[in-house]
Amino acid sequence: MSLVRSHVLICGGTGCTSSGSISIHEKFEECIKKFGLDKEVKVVKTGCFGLCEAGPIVVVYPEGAFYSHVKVEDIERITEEHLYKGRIVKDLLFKQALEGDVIKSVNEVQFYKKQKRVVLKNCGVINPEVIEEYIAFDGYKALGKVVTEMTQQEVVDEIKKSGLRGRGGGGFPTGLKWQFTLDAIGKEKYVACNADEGDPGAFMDRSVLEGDPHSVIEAMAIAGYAIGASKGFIYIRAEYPIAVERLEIALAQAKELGVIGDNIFSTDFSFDLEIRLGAGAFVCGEETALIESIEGRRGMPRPRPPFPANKGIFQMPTLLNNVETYANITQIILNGAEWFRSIGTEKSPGTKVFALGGKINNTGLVEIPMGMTLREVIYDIGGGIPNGKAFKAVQTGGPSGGCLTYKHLDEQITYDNLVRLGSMMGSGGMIVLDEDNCMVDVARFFLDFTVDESCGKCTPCREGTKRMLELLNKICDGKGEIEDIARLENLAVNIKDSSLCGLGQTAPNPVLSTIKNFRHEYISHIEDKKCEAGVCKALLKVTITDKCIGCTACTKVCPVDCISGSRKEMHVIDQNLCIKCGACIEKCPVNAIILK
Amino acid sequence: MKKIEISINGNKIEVPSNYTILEAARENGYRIPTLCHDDRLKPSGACRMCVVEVEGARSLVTSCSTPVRAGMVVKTNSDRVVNSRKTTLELLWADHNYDCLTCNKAGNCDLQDLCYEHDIDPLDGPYIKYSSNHVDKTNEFYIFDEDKCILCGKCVRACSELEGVGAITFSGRGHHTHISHPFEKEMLLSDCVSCGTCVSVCPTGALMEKTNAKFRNWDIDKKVKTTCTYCGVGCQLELVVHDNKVVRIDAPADSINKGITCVKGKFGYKFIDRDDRLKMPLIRKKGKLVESSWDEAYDLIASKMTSTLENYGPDSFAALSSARCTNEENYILQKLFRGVIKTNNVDHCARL
Amino acid sequence: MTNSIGEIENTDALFVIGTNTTENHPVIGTFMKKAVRNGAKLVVADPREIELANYADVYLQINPGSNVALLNAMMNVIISEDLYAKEYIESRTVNFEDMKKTILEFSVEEGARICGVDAEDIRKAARIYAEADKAGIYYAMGITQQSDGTNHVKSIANLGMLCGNVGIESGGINPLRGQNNVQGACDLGALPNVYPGYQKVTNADMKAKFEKAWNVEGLSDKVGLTIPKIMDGGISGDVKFLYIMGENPMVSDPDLNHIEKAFDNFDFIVVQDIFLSETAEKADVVLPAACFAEKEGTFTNTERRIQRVRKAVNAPGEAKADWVIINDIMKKMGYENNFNSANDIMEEIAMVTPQYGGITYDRIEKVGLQWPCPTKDHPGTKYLHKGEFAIGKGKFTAVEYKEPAEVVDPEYNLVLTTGRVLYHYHTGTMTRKVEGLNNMVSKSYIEISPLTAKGLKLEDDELVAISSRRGKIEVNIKITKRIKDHVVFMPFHFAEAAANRLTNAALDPITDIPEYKVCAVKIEKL
Amino acid sequence: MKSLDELAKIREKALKKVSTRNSDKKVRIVVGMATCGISAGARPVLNALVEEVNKRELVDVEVTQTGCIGICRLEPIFEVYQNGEKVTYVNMTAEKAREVVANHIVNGNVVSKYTIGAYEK
Repeated sequence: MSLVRSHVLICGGTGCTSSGSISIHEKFEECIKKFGLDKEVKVVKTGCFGLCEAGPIVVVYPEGAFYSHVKVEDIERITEEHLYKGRIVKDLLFKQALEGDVIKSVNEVQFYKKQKRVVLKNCGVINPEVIEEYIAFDGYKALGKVVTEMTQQEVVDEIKKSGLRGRGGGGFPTGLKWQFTLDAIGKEKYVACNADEGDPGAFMDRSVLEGDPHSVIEAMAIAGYAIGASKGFIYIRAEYPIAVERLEIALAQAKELGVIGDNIFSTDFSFDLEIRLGAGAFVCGEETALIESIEGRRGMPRPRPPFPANKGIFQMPTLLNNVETYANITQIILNGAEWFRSIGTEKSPGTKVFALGGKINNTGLVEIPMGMTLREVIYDIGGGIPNGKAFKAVQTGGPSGGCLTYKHLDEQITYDNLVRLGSMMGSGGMIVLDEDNCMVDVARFFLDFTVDESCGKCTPCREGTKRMLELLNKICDGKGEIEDIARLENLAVNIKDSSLCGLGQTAPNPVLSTIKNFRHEYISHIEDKKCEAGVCKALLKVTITDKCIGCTACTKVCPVDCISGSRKEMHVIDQNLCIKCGACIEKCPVNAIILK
Repeated sequence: MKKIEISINGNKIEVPSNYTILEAARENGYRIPTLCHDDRLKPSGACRMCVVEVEGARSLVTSCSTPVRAGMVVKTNSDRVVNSRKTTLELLWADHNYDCLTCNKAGNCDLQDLCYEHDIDPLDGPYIKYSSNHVDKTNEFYIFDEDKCILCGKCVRACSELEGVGAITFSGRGHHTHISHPFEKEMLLSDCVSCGTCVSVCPTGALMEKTNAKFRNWDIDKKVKTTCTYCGVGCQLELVVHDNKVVRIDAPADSINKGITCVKGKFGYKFIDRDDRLKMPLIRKKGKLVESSWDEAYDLIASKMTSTLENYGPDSFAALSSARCTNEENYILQKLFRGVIKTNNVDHCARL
Repeated sequence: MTNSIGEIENTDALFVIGTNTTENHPVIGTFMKKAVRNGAKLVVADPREIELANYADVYLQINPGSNVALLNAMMNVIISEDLYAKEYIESRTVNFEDMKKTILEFSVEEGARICGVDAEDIRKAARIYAEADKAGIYYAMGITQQSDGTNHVKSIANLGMLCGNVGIESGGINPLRGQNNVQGACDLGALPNVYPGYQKVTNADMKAKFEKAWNVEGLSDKVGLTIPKIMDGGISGDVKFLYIMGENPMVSDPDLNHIEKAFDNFDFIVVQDIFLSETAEKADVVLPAACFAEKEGTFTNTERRIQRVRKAVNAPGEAKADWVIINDIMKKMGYENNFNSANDIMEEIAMVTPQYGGITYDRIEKVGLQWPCPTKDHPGTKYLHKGEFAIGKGKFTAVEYKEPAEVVDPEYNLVLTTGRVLYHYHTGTMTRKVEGLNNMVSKSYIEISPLTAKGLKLEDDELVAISSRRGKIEVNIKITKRIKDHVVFMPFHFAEAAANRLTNAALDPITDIPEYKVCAVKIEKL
Repeated sequence: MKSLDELAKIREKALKKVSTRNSDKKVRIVVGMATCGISAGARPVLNALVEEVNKRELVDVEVTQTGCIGICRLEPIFEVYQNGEKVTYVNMTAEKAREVVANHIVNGNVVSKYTIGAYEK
């Protein structure tokens, strides 16, 4: 008979694993044994809790006590005080889980309270390596329902009714995609899952696969049934070793249990699933490039039409959705399209997971109902900008998206709104920028990424983005000409208009949106040779302020002898010679030398 | 095939419903420039030269890969299209070296022609020139010059789709993308069979035959279509002639070999003008073969034939005809021996 | 070929036997690979693991000379498993029962033993070929250059008809002809037994027909000598005068020591060629000929397509087109042809050759025509035997496996087989004079398996002596896993180390084709 | 997987193992587990409660612990929270705890004789 009265959930996501959750897990096992609690307390490794900034995270149930930044040294205390004696260790709790003396359970913390967890419902709740836990939370019920009670068209209709749109970027209606693939004729059909999450800073798909891999496996089987496919591929980047491992374990368990395999639920429906590892090229997130890669070729996009729904993997009709899209499917089947539509807005129903990053207090993964304003996400959930700095912009959609300003803070987050404002949903990156960020530099950062990640197939993307980057470098180096802005705009427009795939068609967005919203920064870089944010090194000067005490320490360290001045007098830097190495700044005993 | 109506540049035309926009346009006299297109290859949509405006489409579409749709409204020459093509060309040109003056491809180069047509200013670009200085000369028959490559991918596709060899591939990403061979091996060490199909399809001077022949493409006297002299496939070749010399062999696409050649057909022509070709009849005199006139040779043969015929009869003759010679020559040789000498001792090496 | 090159891409199965297509007919090789990419199944049988073997569903590394054993074993599978085309056999063929009996007496296991392959692989191959809707057989000299080559070909025909694959599109029995105009030379009477169009010299009607057409009397109705017999005639003294137009038997023919003896014995030799070949060096008169780029005419390719050859450049010096030379000689001998152009000759060909009856230069200006093309309005023939065989009913012939004429013994313990490499053509007269081609493969070599090499304690590239009962040469070895143990392969392009000094002149009794593909040799360390 | 029933059975079994993690429960039993409680014998009480709740598959019942409830002399103590009301049981033993689960939690009858009210009387 089980005596387990308490569960210690340790985050086993990539973020917390890299900050040491494995040794925390081991230490807990050790301490619990020491206190003789091993029959009463169960330690569970779960998926991501979302608040990666606070990791490693440990949550103790039934209280829902939320410990953050847990160190191995803390574990003995938590075991003795909390698990043995029943006293929550307040000073180790996540700071927002403690208001005055009142301890808030994990679900009451502000960060989680405003979220709506559909996709991430099991993340941080179940042990992803135990299929029974998934089943305990209604796992594989949707698949059972679909194959035993619904026709293919009914399944597709339900998805259509739900209004679910692709969570991978463009927001194409998922149900329609399913319908196209159901209607397409082919000797065979395939279901594929795009788990090649490539946006810098985005990791929602990884978290789902690490925390709830069965939700994707189940959804793919449902999709297979709906469109008439008996084979599926999950294309996942090899850089996600934990996700790959969990997925492999989950798939093996699903096959063992017979929810994947032949004659599922004693029906005619059989479905097999295969994991394909990608080498982590950003472009392989583009559907046709992904298909090429699954087929064993270099991941380069092919022209559309034909669309994958008609000619996908091995030229057969193929349904391709991303991880987050699939993670919604079981919920829609179980709770109904109406329930799904009740979340979010009319045209963008449901929730969206964002990877919140940049200059924000609570970095991490958040799942919000669509229609929430940017302000709510950034301030209520994200906890605002750290160190009292001023908000400058928020970048959504990763390298394909754009920068929005304070003017847009009260705009609702929906697919169409973001596009209207010159950005996009993308896969869900959300990076907050403050006054210390230079917008030209931000544009350059994203472009640098796309230049590297362009597959090199089509001319505008391969050559054009490179040339745009050159122009941005020129501006950041203080060598910009005012015509360069027009050159950038012309290149941007043509690259968008004539590139082969979505990568190229959206690559200029960060540049266009920063030119649109922060043109003055470009102009001040070009005309005044100034970078207000103090980021572009070439535009900064090392100057000695009147705090100088004339100690001559700086003159001795300057490698190019560009500082002059007599003892006890204020020193001067010859700007023509200065190489901005910063040695003098470090040496100055009174912080009189600054870079501005 | 069912016909459908579409409109190109305001004119309504009827085309088969399985056509691409490019096919529809070309068949009806609308020129759309291309660099990476080849009728024999699957459309790749890489170069973006063939973009056109289609009403209702968010961005420009490549005419080479987009099928026509009933009622489609296409513009092939709007400002938007022309501006896009020009930008594409500027970008390609910016990454191409400047040696048109001495390049053997000059006058036969698609990039050169299109830059000329679109008024690309060769020197006034705002961009930095890069050079890989990488030239692969390891193949016996041709060189690959990376700085002239526009990455249209025709060689890659031809090698795999037409030749089934797959010796050429793309390597690297982004601006570092380049044409290479699997595992970045040199051409000679790859699976390359030197068929030269890549050379035939290259639109620029990136893949060019190694040749000592000095000629400019505009000085070519003629191109003569003929049948290959090697194996029994009967590939159709075009002998490119300059100054009474075969200087190159092209392969016309509208033939049984579909423009494909093998190494012998494409490059095995240099025996034609070798110095050690036989130029005069030779007669053995005192054990040595010495030059003679035709008359002397003919007279000797005729007299020897007559005397042998008289002394030993027709069946003391034998003739070896040739699987290398033409039908006409085989016919006339057997006619000589059957009809004039009256022997059936005529054979050739059909069995070898 | 019964069928066309263009049909290869659309076939459902290819059975490739005795042809290293990608090296010897590279462009056809590419179409075969395309067929495989299009989904066709591929069966390859060859003693060497040729490139196509990499793409094969079943690859059978058979012993040289064992084709008939393989074909009979496959037919045994097809008949035993009831996979044959009953209706087709019933309506279009004769003599099936006879052949069936022979086949069923020959077990698959026996076939597997003779071929040195797995019986299960033979079954797989047979099923692939028999179960395909349209399946083509492609073969070359690996089938014909055997001492019973005629039987090998008949056996292939048996297999084709057994599965109803002859007379259909993308099927057929397709010998790949090795030389640019070997088909045309045969078509136009360069054979000792037939006039142009395979009209028998022994047939009185034909004799009369040609006497009339040529305006001569007294044509011979006696079948002439084949090359091997001509050489024998040289040695015996029966043949005095040898006229050679564009051939190089001094490298290409088997048992060269024997050939050399014959050449030394001929009374008078005339050679027309473009280079001073090994054969020309033996001649009394050498006449300089124009090459393909210097003359007008036609070639007939392996799919029976007559295509134009056109003059692009002038011949060097005083060299003349071969037909001009012969025409001149005929004139000297008192016969006036009235041929002023190659076109004039073609007009006469069309008149006397039924298959070429519809051929004119005008009609083949753009694309060639495939014979039979009997009349000026006939569109040519894409594939043969449609609906009915040319001879009426297709005849099955019971063929039994026969050992090669020469088998290994304790002294000559290796089997030598010969062939071509990609970069050279035939005796190398042209290709070895093209720098790039010669650089790719500049000297002869002998392919040997690692195991065989190890047994002889040989290192890669080591110079060895290789000898047969007829001759001995020295050549470097090339160790490769692609060749079967105890089998060695040599290209025959290289006069200085001519493989044909070793080969056996054992002839097929009907065609006099020598057994180039099998002879017994030994290798000695130097 | 053969049928929905089979799945349901797996689910039922698994649910018991994870119900601890559901914090929206209707009934909370809080056991005082400070040093005083433990030394007075709170641990067997706690274990008995957990065992009993599990045995009876009471998925809506949460058994949890707390520190000192403040009436050390009456330890072991536990409190039952339900519908906003609190009942405090004192001087508990494992047997008494099982009785409370059976009568109070399952049948809804407060076991008055063990409550702090009864004791104080």
